Amino acid sequence: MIATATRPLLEVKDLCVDYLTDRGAVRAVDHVSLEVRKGEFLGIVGESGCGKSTLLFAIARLLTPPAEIASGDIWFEGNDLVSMTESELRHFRWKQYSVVMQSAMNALNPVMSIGEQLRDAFDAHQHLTGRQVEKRSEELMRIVGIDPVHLRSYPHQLSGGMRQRAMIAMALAFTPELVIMDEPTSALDVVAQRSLMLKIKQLQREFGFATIFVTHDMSLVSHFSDRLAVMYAGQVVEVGETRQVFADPKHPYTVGLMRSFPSITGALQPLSGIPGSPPDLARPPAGCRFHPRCPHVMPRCKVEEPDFYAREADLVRCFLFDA
Amino acid sequence: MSYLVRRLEFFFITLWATLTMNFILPRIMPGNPAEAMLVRYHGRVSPQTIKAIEVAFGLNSNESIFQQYLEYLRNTVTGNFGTSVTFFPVPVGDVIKQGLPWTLGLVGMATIIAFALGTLLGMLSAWRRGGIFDAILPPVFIVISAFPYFWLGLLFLLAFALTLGWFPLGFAYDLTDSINLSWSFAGQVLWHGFLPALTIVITSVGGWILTMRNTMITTLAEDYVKMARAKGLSPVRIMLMYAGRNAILPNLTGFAMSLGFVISGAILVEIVFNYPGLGFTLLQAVHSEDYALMQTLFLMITLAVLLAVLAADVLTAILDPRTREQG
Amino acid sequence: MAIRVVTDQAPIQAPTVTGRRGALGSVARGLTRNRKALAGLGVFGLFVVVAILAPVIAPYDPHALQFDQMLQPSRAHLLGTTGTGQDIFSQLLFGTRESLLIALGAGLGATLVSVIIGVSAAYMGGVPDHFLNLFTDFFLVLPTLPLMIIIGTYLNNRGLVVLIGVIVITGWSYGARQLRAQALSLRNREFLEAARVRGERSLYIIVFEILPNMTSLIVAIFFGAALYAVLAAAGLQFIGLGDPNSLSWGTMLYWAQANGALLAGSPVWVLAPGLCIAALGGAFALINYAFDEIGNPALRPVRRRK
Amino acid sequence: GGSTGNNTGTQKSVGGVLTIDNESGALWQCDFNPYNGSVNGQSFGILYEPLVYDNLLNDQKTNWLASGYKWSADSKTLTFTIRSGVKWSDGQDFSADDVVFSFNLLKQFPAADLQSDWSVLSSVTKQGSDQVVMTFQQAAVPNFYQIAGQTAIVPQHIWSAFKDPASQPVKQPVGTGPFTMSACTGQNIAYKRNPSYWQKGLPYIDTVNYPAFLDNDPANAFLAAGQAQWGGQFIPNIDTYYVGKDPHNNHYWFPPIDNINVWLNTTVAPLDNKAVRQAMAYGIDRGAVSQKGEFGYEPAGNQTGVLSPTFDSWIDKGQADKYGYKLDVTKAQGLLQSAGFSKGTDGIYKDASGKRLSFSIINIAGYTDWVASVQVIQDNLKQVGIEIKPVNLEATSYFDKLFTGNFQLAYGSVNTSPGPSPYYELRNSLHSATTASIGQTAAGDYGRYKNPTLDGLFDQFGQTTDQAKQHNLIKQVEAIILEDVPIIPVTEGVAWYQYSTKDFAGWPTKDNPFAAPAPWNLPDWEVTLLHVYKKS
Amino acid sequence: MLELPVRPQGAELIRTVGLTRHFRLGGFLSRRFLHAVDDIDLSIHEDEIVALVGESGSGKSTIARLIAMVYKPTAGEIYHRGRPLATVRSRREVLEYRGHVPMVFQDPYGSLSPVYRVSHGIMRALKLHRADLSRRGREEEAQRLLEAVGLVPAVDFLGKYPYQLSGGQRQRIGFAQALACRPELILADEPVSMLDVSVRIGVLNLMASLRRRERISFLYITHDIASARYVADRLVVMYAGQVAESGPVEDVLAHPKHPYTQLLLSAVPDPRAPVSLPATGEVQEPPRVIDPGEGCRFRARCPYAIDECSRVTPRLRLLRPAHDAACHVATSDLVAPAPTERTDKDASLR
Ligand SMILES: Nc1ncnc2c1ncn2[C@@H]1O[C@H](COP(=O)(O)OP(=O)(O)OP(=O)(O)O)[C@@H](O)[C@H]1O
Ligand SMILES: Nc1ncnc2c1ncn2[C@@H]1O[C@H](COP(=O)(O)OP(=O)(O)OP(=O)(O)O)[C@@H](O)[C@H]1O
Ligand SMILES: [Mg+2]
Ligand SMILES: [Mg+2]
Repeated sequence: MIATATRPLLEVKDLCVDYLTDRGAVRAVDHVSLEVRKGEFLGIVGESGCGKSTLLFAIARLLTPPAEIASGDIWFEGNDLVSMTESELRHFRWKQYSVVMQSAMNALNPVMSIGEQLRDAFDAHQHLTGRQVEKRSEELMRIVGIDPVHLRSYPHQLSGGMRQRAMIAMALAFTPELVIMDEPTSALDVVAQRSLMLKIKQLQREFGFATIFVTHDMSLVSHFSDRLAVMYAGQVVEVGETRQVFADPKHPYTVGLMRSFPSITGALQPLSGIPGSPPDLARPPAGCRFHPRCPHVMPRCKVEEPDFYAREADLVRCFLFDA
Repeated sequence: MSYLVRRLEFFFITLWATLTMNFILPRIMPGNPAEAMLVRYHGRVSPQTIKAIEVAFGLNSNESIFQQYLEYLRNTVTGNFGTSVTFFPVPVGDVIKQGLPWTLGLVGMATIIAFALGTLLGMLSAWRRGGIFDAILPPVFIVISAFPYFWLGLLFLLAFALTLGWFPLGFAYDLTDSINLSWSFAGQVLWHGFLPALTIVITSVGGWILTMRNTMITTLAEDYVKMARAKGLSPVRIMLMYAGRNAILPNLTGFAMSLGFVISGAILVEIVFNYPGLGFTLLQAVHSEDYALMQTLFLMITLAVLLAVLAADVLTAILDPRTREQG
Repeated sequence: MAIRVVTDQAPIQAPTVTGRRGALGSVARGLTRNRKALAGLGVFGLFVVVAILAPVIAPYDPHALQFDQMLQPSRAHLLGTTGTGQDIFSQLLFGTRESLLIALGAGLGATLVSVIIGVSAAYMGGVPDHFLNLFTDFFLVLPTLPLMIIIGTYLNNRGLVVLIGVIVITGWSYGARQLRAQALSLRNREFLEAARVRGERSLYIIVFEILPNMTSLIVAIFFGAALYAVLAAAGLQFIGLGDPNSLSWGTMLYWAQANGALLAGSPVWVLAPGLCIAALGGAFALINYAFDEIGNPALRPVRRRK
Repeated sequence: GGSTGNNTGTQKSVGGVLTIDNESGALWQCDFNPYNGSVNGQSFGILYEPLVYDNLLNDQKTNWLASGYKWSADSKTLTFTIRSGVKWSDGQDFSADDVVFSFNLLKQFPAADLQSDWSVLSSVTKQGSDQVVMTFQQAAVPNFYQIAGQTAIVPQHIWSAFKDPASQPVKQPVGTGPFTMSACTGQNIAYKRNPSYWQKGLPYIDTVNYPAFLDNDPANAFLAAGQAQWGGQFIPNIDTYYVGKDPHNNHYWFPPIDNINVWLNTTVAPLDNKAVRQAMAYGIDRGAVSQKGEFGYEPAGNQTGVLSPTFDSWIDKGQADKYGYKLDVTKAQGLLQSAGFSKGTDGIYKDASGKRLSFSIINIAGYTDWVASVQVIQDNLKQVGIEIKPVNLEATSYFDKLFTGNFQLAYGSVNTSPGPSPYYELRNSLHSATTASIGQTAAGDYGRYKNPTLDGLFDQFGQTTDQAKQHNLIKQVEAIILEDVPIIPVTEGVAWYQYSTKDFAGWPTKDNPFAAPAPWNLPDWEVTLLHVYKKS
Repeated sequence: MLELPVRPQGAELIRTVGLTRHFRLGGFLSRRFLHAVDDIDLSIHEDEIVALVGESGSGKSTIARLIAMVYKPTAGEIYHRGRPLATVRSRREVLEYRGHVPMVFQDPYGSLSPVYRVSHGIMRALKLHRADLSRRGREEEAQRLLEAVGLVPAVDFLGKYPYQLSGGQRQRIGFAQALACRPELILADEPVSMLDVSVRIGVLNLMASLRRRERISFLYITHDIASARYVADRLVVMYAGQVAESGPVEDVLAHPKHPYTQLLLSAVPDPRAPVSLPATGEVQEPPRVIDPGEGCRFRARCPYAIDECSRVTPRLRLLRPAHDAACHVATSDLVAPAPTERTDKDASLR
């Protein structure tokens, strides 16, 4: 563990989330432990279906049936989010932490104007006059770089990038400590994506909130995140400084990932990717979940589940690093 | 506004098609109204008289069918629906005027109550997904909705009117009273309308519960509902403004369209409960081949449904900003 | 009349998980796994058995006028006798045949028409779609019972075929609309485009690529139409637009009503066929209800950890 | 004053609200035009009266608006003396002018002439101050019933302004009747006692309510629940349903008023064969049809064609017994065999060419009792070896087929008013003057039966006022019907009539048939309403 | 780097001339048209992989569909080995063409019918395009094809339903179907965009190997420039229904001439590139081209826009060997001495 002087803002311990289905429980998040420090940008990457969104929603306590937290703790500024009731959470939400979702088209209520949706958030937590709400809304819109006239617009009248910005404006309404983002840019094309990422980064520097940023785009986080967690089949397999992870990936899966995407610069080199395909979470392989695809598989990998092992500043879930 | 323009197109085309069908259908029916009149007169009219009546009706007109069609369209537009054979010599307009308020009142109120109730129950049922309420209510009402209207009406009549005597045996208000604006009269109307309305509500509420429940469940899974929860909004506000408002939108037009079905059912209810509405009049018009009355009734009913659809469309346009601009 | 709710919502998607036996197999599996569907199928199956075995289990000839009139239920006449001295129980058993025939016949007919119109509208797109859609909506808003009465009288024939025909004419539009919506959503699915690019003919694509993917919806529409047919036929027969000499539950109700059975102290005569209609209708409604869950997994009952 | 048979001396108080219970099948249109066939049931009698009341059940004639009448010797002129002292309900005096006006109005507007008075009349004129002379194209004694008994007299001072009396809506009726219309809504008409009615002291009842019932069932329920006192419709299982509810006070009486027949199209082979017709007449169990099809309420008919018991005095019992038409399978089969038919393997007889004795029978689908009756007939004839296939039609196409002769067998009655003696119905059913060739509309005699002897008998009847001679003529008619079987009367249509003696007395009964008792017997219902009084 | 190795070109398979496709917006009475593809000249040669990149909605798929004869062009013509497609009419000829130019789709989940075994599509393709094969022969051929795309044991795979396969496996089935037709050119419309990173590269490698082994050309549609670079020979950059730039991949990447290409390249995050976070200003959305007038469609977003850009639609100009761009502002390197090293991209602009 990376020891820090101050307590982390968010601490996730051994979190497990199950989907209860006809064919039994699917463990979509399996003993995940994470921490997020104040003002930090934590990237979480992993292939689709590896449980990233589930993890995020579990942290935000937004899971709905059939998903449910099976075990584990989530400590946020010293409060245990897991044991809180809905009504206790209500006062916590948005003021302390807010959420930005993948597709703003779906995350914004299509029948309410942006302004109304902002007002809803204010009304739920603060007693402000109409005038105050308006002023604050306009201010927020300017912060994220949208003309405040769009407060009166409905979501469908805005472009994808503007919607995402409006979402971010909403998320910053109370300048929370933590903003949780689930692939906020994946619906945008590269140019818009780039512009939005820059904005997020700039706002983060300005307001000092911490961010959990989920994506499956390795390249994207490489430039923006401070620390990186790599997920595979419901588990975090490697956590570390982004720079470090990219420069020297340790888990065989991470190594494979690094070899999976071509680049537009540098020499052209043949890439191999990772043979095989990600496991079905309803029937995960025994032992290490990566072992069927792992080039370094050992007999022990097939029966035993690896734990986290520290190597340099990183944590790796692989027996290769079991000292 | 192209959404409303398209709906208006639908409105007028349907109206025109109905008018035309109205014109064609009775004309290809066998028999003629004078013969039909015999039935009305319990056969106690001499054939000579029938001949005379035929002439009086202008039935043996020898205008071309196209001329007749134009004439018909013109008359309809100017509100001249002709004379009823069944209720000779009463103008069709008067026959309809007499029954319309009752049918509209009964069917309209019952349908709106059913829709409102069903929507509310469906909403709650989806909101409390998996609760006892949700486990019992929808299936029970779904099964009830498969009951024949008229049969349920008969049972109610037997149980609550005939055996227990809680409700009257029929009519829209006390027999000897005349229509007036007083509380006691309003009370009578409610008392008389209760059983027929109950029949309609009970058999139609299930459909709304299910539709609303299903759309609501789909809506509840939407990100914006999750987002609303994340924002820490109060559950009531989420249920009504975020999930409910979006879930109800697609049902509005469906609701209006289904009015046609309800009106259809009302015919049977009116017969069972001896309720003085249009439904029964229509059946009679058909039996006596009363072209004019039949056409106008069918037109009225379709128009009522179409207007309701149009109203629902306008409401949808008001409630859903997306429809206002695009297609 | 049943209220059938029409929504503009995108309909349920084609099943994402398909069993080994292909389209129909998956529908069958979905049905047998759903408790509501099982209950519905059970009742439906019971009626089918009764219809087939009617001559074997019925104690008397349902047409024979040989008994005393309006007998109360007894050992000899489980449900009593009619106003003309026929055995009600035997009539009920034999009546199952025609009632089922109407339900299934009209259900099939309406489904067929809605498939043809709905799918071709969606597949053709453009102007034909616009008009077919208008046509469908037109039939959807027309008040059906009046229309049925008018058509029924016009045809001036009270035979079974006419009754079924009338129900089909007034009952196809709802399914067509649903099918069109789903076919539209399928239209842009890439496997159809793949088939087109592969060089398949349109008819092949419609019949072998689109339809199998809508099996679940088509079956659902069939049961919906059957439910509608049961109620519509009962309504028509009740007001005397059926063939009074035929033997079905609706006609039984008509006779019971004509004889004032309910008030004349023979409520069983009204109750029994009414209950059968309600039970068959309820069975179809349940199956239909279950299809919502089969087609849309999101609607399935939520499980809770014990 | 007219005697209305108030034979009891007890003082009858004036007052009470009586409710009529009669399926009208429609809401009231509040039109009180007695010359409009679809609404005259709400005005003729109670509001507008005839010249003479002629009891449908027994031909008892009571002077009404006429205080007397007289036939000329050749039965071609009829002179009425008009009653004086009668006032219209608006206070104006009633006079012979009104009578002349009314009849000439009908001449001018044939659509209003519901009884076809002018098919026999040639003129109606006033004579002196209070006499009206009617001349006829030919001897027309039986037409007295229509002209004097069934034609309403309307006030000239109001009706002379009407453009088309047949279709003129009359919202504020003015008549001479015992009641005036006081309020009308779609669901109820309220009639109030006319205090200046010409029969002093009458009526007893203060208010009559006439609700509109769309269908039989609610009407029956209403009656059974005691909410109405005077019913006029078919009630299934009436003994439990109605009488059982209050055995002491609830009563019914169903006097027969017409025949319900199997019409045989005599132009269709082998129905032109007398033996086949006779075999069929022997093959029908009229008692069973009456029991099963009509709950026994409509009694079995008899092959003389004369209603029993209504017109029992006209029946030639001897002859009827000689033929003894009742279910007799052997006799029926014997008749067929001797006529050259033989029984096929399917149990149905065929002629020499192998053509089966199989007929379709048209019927009205909406008349459930008829449909049931035909089922019984079908059952009966099957035993004999004749196949009957019911074709249940919409009323209009049924009539179309019936009138134009486009049928083999038909079930039903003749579509003209019954009259106070067997003459009316039998003439309309069998006189060749009422028939037409196939494809043309026949006014009666739908079976296209032609028999000059029979026609002659009817014609003679029309010329005589001598009762004995009339009876004799009808007996000859009966003989022909018995032998030739041009129609097969199966059951007898009745006047449905239920009444409650809980609050009201003075009802017509079997023993005191002072009027045809159904509320829809026009104008007899007026007479009933004049007799009935509230019990104190 | 003018002397970049330009692959020796084979015969021309497909050539489009002024290819245009418009879509009517709204009802059938509407007079508004969406210009999905406008005036495209494009050629694909034997044994060549052409990558078509551009943002969403720029008309990439529409081009593929036009070539695949799914849409009819509004204007312009497509030539297949010199023969205009408009003259390919009879069912036999159309089938033959379809056999030569099959298509592989983006969505491995959507492009296989869920109700049929995966063999269905392959067998149908064989039946339609390989009339010579018997039933038995078709089965053997299907197995061979699955082996060719790396699905072994082939027999097992043929009997499976799509839901039993992973995304990468499904996409390989898609390629096997295309191969069943004996193609000259496969139109691959974003064949990997919905695959997981770790499987994606395997499919790209499959394309490369098919070209190598079976000498099949590809039109590879993507918006991932890096993957285009990985497999393609030539790169065509589209913007708003038109070709902005086209040329040998490495040359375009090294010397982007069109400002849009430059913007695109600068936005691609590359973990292997040095981290720099230049604050690019506000970026507008790409336009939906509804009834456009004359003028460059990129001008609103272009930092270098000049007057002419709003008046005249730029045409493709040859600016470097085999490398053209449609920009009024970009300068040609053909006459001027080429920059010695890959340097500041703005250098190529005035
Ligand atoms: N309702 C559900 N029932 C059963 N399993 C589910 C359900 N929802 C998700 N899952 C499973 O949970 C796992 C994790 O899903 P999740 O959405 O968290 O993945 P993700 O990493 O966010 O993927 P993506 O990158 O596609 O967003 C998936 O394998 C999925 O199959
Ligand atoms: N059949 C169609 N009808 C109407 N518009 C269409 C149709 N097909 C494509 N379009 C429109 O044409 C434009 C170009 O679409 P196209 O699919 O070719 O883009 P693309 O570059 O493939 O985008 P993506 O990367 O999202 O696949 C889009 O605006 C699209 O909405
Ligand atoms: Mg996710
Ligand atoms: Mg595309």
